[in-house]
Amino acid sequence: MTRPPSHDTAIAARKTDPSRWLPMVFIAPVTLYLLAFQFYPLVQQFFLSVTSTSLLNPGSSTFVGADNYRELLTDPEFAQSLRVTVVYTVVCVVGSIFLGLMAALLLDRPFRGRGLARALVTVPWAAPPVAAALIFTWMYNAQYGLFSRLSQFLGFSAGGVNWLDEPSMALPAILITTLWQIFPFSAVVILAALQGVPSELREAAVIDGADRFSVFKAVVWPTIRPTVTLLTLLITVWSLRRFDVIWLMTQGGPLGETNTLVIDLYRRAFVYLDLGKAAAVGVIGLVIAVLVTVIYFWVSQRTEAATGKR
Amino acid sequence: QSGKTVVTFAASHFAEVGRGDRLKAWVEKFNAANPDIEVKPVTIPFSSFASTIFTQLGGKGGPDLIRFDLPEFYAAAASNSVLPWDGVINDADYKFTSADKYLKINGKRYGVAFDTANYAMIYNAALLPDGKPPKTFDEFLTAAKAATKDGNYGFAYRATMAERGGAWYDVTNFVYGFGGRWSKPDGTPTFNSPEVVAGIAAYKQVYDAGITPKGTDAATYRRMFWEGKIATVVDNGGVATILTSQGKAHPISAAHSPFPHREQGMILAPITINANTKVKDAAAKFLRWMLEPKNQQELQTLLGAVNVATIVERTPEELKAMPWLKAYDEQTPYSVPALPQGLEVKSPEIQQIVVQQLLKVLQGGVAPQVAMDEAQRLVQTRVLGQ
Amino acid sequence: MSLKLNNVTKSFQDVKVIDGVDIEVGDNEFLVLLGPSGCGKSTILRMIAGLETVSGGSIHLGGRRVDELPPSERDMAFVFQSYALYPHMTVRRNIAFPLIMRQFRWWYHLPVVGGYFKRRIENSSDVREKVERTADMLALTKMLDRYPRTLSGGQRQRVALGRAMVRQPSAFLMDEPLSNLDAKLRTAMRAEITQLHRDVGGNFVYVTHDQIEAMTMGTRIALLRDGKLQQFGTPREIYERPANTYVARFIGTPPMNLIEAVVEGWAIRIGAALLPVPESAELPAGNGTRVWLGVRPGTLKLKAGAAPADSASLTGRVALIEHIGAESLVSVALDGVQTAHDDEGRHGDKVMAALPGYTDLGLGDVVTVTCDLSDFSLFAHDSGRRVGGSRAAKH
Amino acid sequence: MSLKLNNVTKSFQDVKVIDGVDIEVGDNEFLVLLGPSGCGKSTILRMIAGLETVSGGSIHLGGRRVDELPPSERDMAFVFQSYALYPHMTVRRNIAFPLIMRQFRWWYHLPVVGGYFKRRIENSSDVREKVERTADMLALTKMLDRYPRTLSGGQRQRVALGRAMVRQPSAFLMDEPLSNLDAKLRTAMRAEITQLHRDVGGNFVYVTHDQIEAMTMGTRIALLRDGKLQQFGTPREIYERPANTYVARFIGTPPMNLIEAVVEGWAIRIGAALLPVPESAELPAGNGTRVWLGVRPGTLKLKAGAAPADSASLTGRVALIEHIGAESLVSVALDGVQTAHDDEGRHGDKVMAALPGYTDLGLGDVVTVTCDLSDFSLFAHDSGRRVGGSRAAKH
Amino acid sequence: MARFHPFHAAAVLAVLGVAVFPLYWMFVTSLTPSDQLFADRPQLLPSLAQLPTYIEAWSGTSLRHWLFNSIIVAVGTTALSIVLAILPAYALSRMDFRGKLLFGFALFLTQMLPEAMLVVPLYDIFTKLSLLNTLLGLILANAAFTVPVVTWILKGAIDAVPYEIEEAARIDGCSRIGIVLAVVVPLIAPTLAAAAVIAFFHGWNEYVFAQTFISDDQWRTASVGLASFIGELSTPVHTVMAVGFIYTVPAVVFYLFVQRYVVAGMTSGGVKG
Ligand SMILES: Nc1ncnc2c1ncn2[C@@H]1O[C@H](COP(=O)(O)OP(=O)(O)OP(=O)(O)O)[C@@H](O)[C@H]1O
Ligand SMILES: Nc1ncnc2c1ncn2[C@@H]1O[C@H](COP(=O)(O)OP(=O)(O)OP(=O)(O)O)[C@@H](O)[C@H]1O
Ligand SMILES: [Mg+2]
Ligand SMILES: [Mg+2]
Repeated sequence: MTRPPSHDTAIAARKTDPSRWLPMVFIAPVTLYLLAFQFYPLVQQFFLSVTSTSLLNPGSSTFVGADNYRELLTDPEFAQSLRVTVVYTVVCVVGSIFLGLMAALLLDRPFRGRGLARALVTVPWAAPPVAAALIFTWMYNAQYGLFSRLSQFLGFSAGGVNWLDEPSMALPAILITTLWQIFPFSAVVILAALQGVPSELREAAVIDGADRFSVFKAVVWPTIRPTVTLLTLLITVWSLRRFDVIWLMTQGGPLGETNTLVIDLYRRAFVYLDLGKAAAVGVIGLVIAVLVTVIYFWVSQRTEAATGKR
Repeated sequence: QSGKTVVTFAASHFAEVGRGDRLKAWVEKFNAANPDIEVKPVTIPFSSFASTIFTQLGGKGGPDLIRFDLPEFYAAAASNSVLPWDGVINDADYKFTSADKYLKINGKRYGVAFDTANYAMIYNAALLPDGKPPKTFDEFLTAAKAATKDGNYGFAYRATMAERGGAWYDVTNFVYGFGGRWSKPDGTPTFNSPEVVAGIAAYKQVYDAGITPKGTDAATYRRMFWEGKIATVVDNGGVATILTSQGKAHPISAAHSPFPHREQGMILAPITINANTKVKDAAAKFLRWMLEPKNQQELQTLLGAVNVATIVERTPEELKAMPWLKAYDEQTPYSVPALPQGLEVKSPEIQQIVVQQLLKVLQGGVAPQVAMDEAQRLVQTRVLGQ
Repeated sequence: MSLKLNNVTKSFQDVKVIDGVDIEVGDNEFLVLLGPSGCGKSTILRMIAGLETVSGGSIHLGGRRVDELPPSERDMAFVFQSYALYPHMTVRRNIAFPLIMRQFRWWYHLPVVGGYFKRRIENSSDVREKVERTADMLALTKMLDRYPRTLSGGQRQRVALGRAMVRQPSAFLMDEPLSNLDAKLRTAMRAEITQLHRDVGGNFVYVTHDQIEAMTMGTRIALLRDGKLQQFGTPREIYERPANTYVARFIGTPPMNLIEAVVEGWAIRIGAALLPVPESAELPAGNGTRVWLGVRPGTLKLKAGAAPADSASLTGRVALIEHIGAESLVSVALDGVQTAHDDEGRHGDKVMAALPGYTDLGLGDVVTVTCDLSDFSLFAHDSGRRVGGSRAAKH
Repeated sequence: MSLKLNNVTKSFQDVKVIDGVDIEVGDNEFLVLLGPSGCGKSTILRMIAGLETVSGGSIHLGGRRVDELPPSERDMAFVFQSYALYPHMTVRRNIAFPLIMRQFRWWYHLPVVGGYFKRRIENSSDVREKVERTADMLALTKMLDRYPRTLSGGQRQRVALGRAMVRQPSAFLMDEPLSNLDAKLRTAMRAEITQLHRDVGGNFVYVTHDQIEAMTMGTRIALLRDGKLQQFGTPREIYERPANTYVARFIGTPPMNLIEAVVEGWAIRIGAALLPVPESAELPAGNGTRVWLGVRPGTLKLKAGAAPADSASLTGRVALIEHIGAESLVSVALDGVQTAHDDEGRHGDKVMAALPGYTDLGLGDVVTVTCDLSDFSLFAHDSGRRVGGSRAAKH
Repeated sequence: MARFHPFHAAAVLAVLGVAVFPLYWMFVTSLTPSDQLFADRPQLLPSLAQLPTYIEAWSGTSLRHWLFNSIIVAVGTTALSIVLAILPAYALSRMDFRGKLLFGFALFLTQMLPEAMLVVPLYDIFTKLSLLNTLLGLILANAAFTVPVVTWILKGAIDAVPYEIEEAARIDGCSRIGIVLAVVVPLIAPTLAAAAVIAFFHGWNEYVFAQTFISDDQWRTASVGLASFIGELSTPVHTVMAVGFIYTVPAVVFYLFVQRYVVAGMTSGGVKG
């Protein structure tokens, strides 16, 4: 068990103490690197979002103020894409964390061939999105796809359903593909976190008469909770910006049922060549992501405070 | 090596399995003949060709020579991302095909056709009653219905957002075939004109007739055709070339599309010079080499059932190997670019709107007239800002 | 319930750390496991609890074989040597945890409902009272709402103890539960544990390094060495009739002196001295047998000046003096006499005497050493087995 | 190098856990910190090491103020109460780590190269030899290539000790380094640490709960309670002249008896008995002063039968008998006399006597208790401060 | 206590089935004769007669070359992200400094930018730094995305390392960097392995940058190579599926390689309490 140094820790700032500048040294390389490769584009995105700019000519743009935003916010398709994005994100987060957690717990227990099993579970994540989109599109095919054949075989539907073509089925189909692709990510990260659960605590809980699920809640969950919270945030943010699978499988169709913010953004930027409007979509997405992140920080600070850490 | 001027040349063909290699070999001939210049093919997958090139153009880079599709060509030309061909060639020296007129904007040439392709109906005679191609739309429907059995389908086309670009060409063929045009030559949109609505309605009729493998993408249904499971498709010469090589549907046949009017869309892919190029002269040299009759001849042969910039007669061997070429070549006078005339620069947004409305007709049960009225309205307000 | 270990063996990889241990204690016994560091005490405890499988042999509790049962079905409380506190729970929750678990129903796992019920159990007067009584007993009342990481070592150990003591299981297993406590608190805790044993009964198995704990709390002691049982008996037996030199020197501080000697009739010869043996004692058969004479430091008396020749006393020189509280420990180098200093067989010439109060002897002083043979043991010179000595006094 | 704590204070959040502690020891002293669990011993050690800032006051080592220096510049070795071993390193690496660090160059951090050089230092004859000598001393030789998680509690503790002992720092700080060892090993380790102190010198600061360790190893003892220094002096001073009733009862097992008494001239009255005081003793001024008479259990003698009236002895009844090894502890309930049982002021009527060997007394027997006032202390009845007693014998 | 539990075994098989099946299906599809693809009932087993598809995919294309480039990019991304992330992760977990919250927050901000928005300005930067058409450029662009994730994941793991062990190292004369490298890093090995997998897979699968910044065939990566099979007019399904299948294998092998660090009990036995 760790005893953190008290808040006025031995590394508190003093003139002679490297703790004043050492953290800066630690974060400096990353900061510089990211300033160049991420923040500069980020700032530029803000700038672009108040201009009218063509992709083919980003150098010359005209300032249009909030026009881009105004147009977006009155656009019913944009509203739809917001709705789709929220549904998509929520299902991705809940589903992939649940599946990842289950898989991680299963693979954490020792059994023969565990190493191989752990590697096999990463397969979906390792598969290139292009390949995943191809194979799933094929599996969703109304005539020859496995899903249709299975549901025909089971007698659910006589004729085949083209999942990607059916407005009510397209989003679930995309979600299944996405979940398949990303649950190994949660699984791998949670599996790593599970290794930090002290075996003696498990033993203590078992001795105290806890059943399996209670052991999980009393010992395992508290240890991995910070990781799961972090995962929630990461998957949320990533789901907000996931592009390839959706683009390759539906391009946002049918009838905009899978038209997420990023698909919308991409279309505006690369099909309509309207970089300014695309940037505005990006900024709105960013605002959503920032809100989620702020909630995350708030929650994690609060739990840290509640358990007396720092 | 070091003294060579490198000219990069991007075309989505280069990524294709069969034609790509032949095309590269053709380019090599130029390199062999010009020791001081090296034309380097740049492979960019078709699916991201436009976005990649545009990003590079916007970043003041990109390949020196670019084979665009028509919509991208207009966008690039409109933003001066490609150079006008002043002094590159002398128009009078060449016998251009009729499609060449679409490549001049305000009288200035921005490219020449690298390849053009017409649309016609490819059919598998074995699946059609008495092996004859239908001539009228009604005949077509009857024949296709009759062919739809035992896991075979009478017809196939695209009807998903995921293939927005392809669906646009398919629906354009229907609209043109029913006498419609997307716009008047002056750029006035006519999306809800009776002829266009009739084309859309026909599209829907086919959809509802249950004669197509719904939702199956083009790559798959073309393969199905090849496997002898599809009776007819309306597709361009390039596709026909690919389908002809072997497969169960071999030999294929072609006839003009079974629509009331002969007009169909066309593929028109110009080659252009990047405005950011630093080797314009070397690029021009390659272009002139390309337009030499011998090289045009070779290019047309290696690309298959397409035409190139200049008029090149088919050789007897070609016609013998591919008798259906005739149907395609006969289509040339009736080929119209698939873009709304006068609105070419806006075509991506227009395509999006139209295909979206089309899908509403097909899947959402919206009446063709209502949907196209909406399309007209959206184009006018959102795209043209009227 | 009786506890029986039947030829229990445990190997980690190829190393046998427990080697055929047989222990059997009746109901309500307080078994103490003693032995040097690394001898396998914790391993035995963990096997009894079911935290470690047995590699061989069997364990029975109340006549039922338990070694194949999972820990949760054995109903035991365990104080871990390394505490194993739940870091994210307050001291209160840590202590209450086993009680909550006992009243647990599966549907408490339901998200919101479960939290409510758990808090209700925790706040039920019964649990509250138990937790607070335990905390009070362990002087933890002021720390009930703190987290383990803000506690001192001894406080953590007490929480670990509290978590076990709050329950009423069929067996208590405690692994050095008092090692980090000060003498006063330890005395108090000792009394509390003894009291607990008296009140709730059940089997206690207790690992300790503290001889006072072993002697005062245990009704049975099992002394181990390198995974092998050396002696199993009451504290008194072990102290007074150690089974071998190892046990003899392990129990008692300072350890028993082992002096090389020869049995001569009804007397024992050490170098030049001949010590008469009380009638009540047992001696090995055979005149002239070489033995180790074991005498506790407390039975040796020192007098300034050399012993007269041919007396029953030995002469030596003071080699070291330590004052500890009420006693002085004096190490004396004997003239011409061999002693055994350790079980590895390294020999020396020193014996240790424990004298009450402060001694006036100085380093290097010549002294006479007198042995009181009312309490002694004899061990075979070769095997170290006990072969004779004073009979246990009857009490 | 001298070590000086000057009015050192430490608060965690708002709680003061160390309250103005002043300690000053000269060069080569062996300072033992004693006190009940949670009194702040570890905290003081951690402040000396620089692992915890001081909230007030200052710490000086060899005249230099060190409390602002980071730990790495203080050159101290630390044995953690919780061991704090490197779980990913073998025992050998764990012990060698400080030595490797001393020869460390920054570029050893480079992945492969660094590993090579680290192994080279580890395998250099100098380091190898040091590590193996240390391991041998701690009986860890056989475990050198194992990882901490496969060690028993005591073995881990020895590794923690080895990591400190392998170095030659300017100060050794040890937090209960022997708590998990058996008596025999502990005795041996005690000797090793004392030897180390003698050999390398430097300051030792040692936390222990074991009075024998404190008494035999320390040259100075600081006794703390609730973060306040109770007494600072040599072991002898603390044992013989405890500064207050708390110290008196904290040191010595069983603890000193405190009997309510009144000073009457040059004698002390306890109930009906009047005990004459040796001339050499000190008594508080004022006749009739109420005091606590402190006498150690070992100085009490018991005799069967009641004491004659008006004698210098007390009468009582045997309440409890415990046999521990060479001694018997007998608790006697005195007739009409108050005793102090704990520092919270709860009173009782029992005194504890430690008798050598097995006693023949039985529970409930009436006995006469005689005090030997050659060694006693008097404490003020209200404050508990020492106000008199026997003078320390001169040695 | 590794007893065989039928329920557990069934659950593991189910999870593996879900995970692996689509890829298996890809494999089957790549080995199904073209006419069988549209047969009435699907073929559930690959027909080995079609194995030449793989030989063709392997030797008839530049696949080998692409894979090699992808490995360089993925390994480079992994190495760079981990090297850059460890110190800030440690600082976030263990040090107090001004702007810590902001720094941590800013790291997240970088995760929210769609690549589509990044690629335009980055192209500009890359042109200026002459990073176009270099694998180094790709590594830099990819790592910029993975470094923040890796930082946060490592931070979480470092939070769980007992303070005492670090304190012991400080006492033993270890510098701050030394503590990080010699003590903390080995203790968070499981998470480090997970982080390596995250970075590797990202570098392995990244498409947009690889497409836009590389125009020279010599430096093309496998993700672009795979996409390039999807043609305007036709797609060679068997080849694409075969290449996709082959493409997945090295990433899984990489996981097999690092997963020996995903072992329990890294920190056990260190401290008591
Ligand atoms: N981080 C912390 N926050 C709050 N209180 C603390 C913290 N660390 C220690 N304490 C408290 O400070 C007091 C002194 O702790 P310390 O560890 O110094 O005790 P100790 O004398 O070493 O006790 P022990 O003998 O039990 O190890 C204890 O009461 C403890 O609860
Ligand atoms: N997981 C393991 N792998 C290998 N050896 C082990 C393992 N656990 C314990 N041992 C060894 O088994 C022996 C017995 O260990 P155990 O913990 O039972 O000792 P112990 O008697 O409790 O000692 P201590 O008094 O020091 O706690 C020790 O020598 C130890 O090194
Ligand atoms: Mg143990
Ligand atoms: Mg402590």
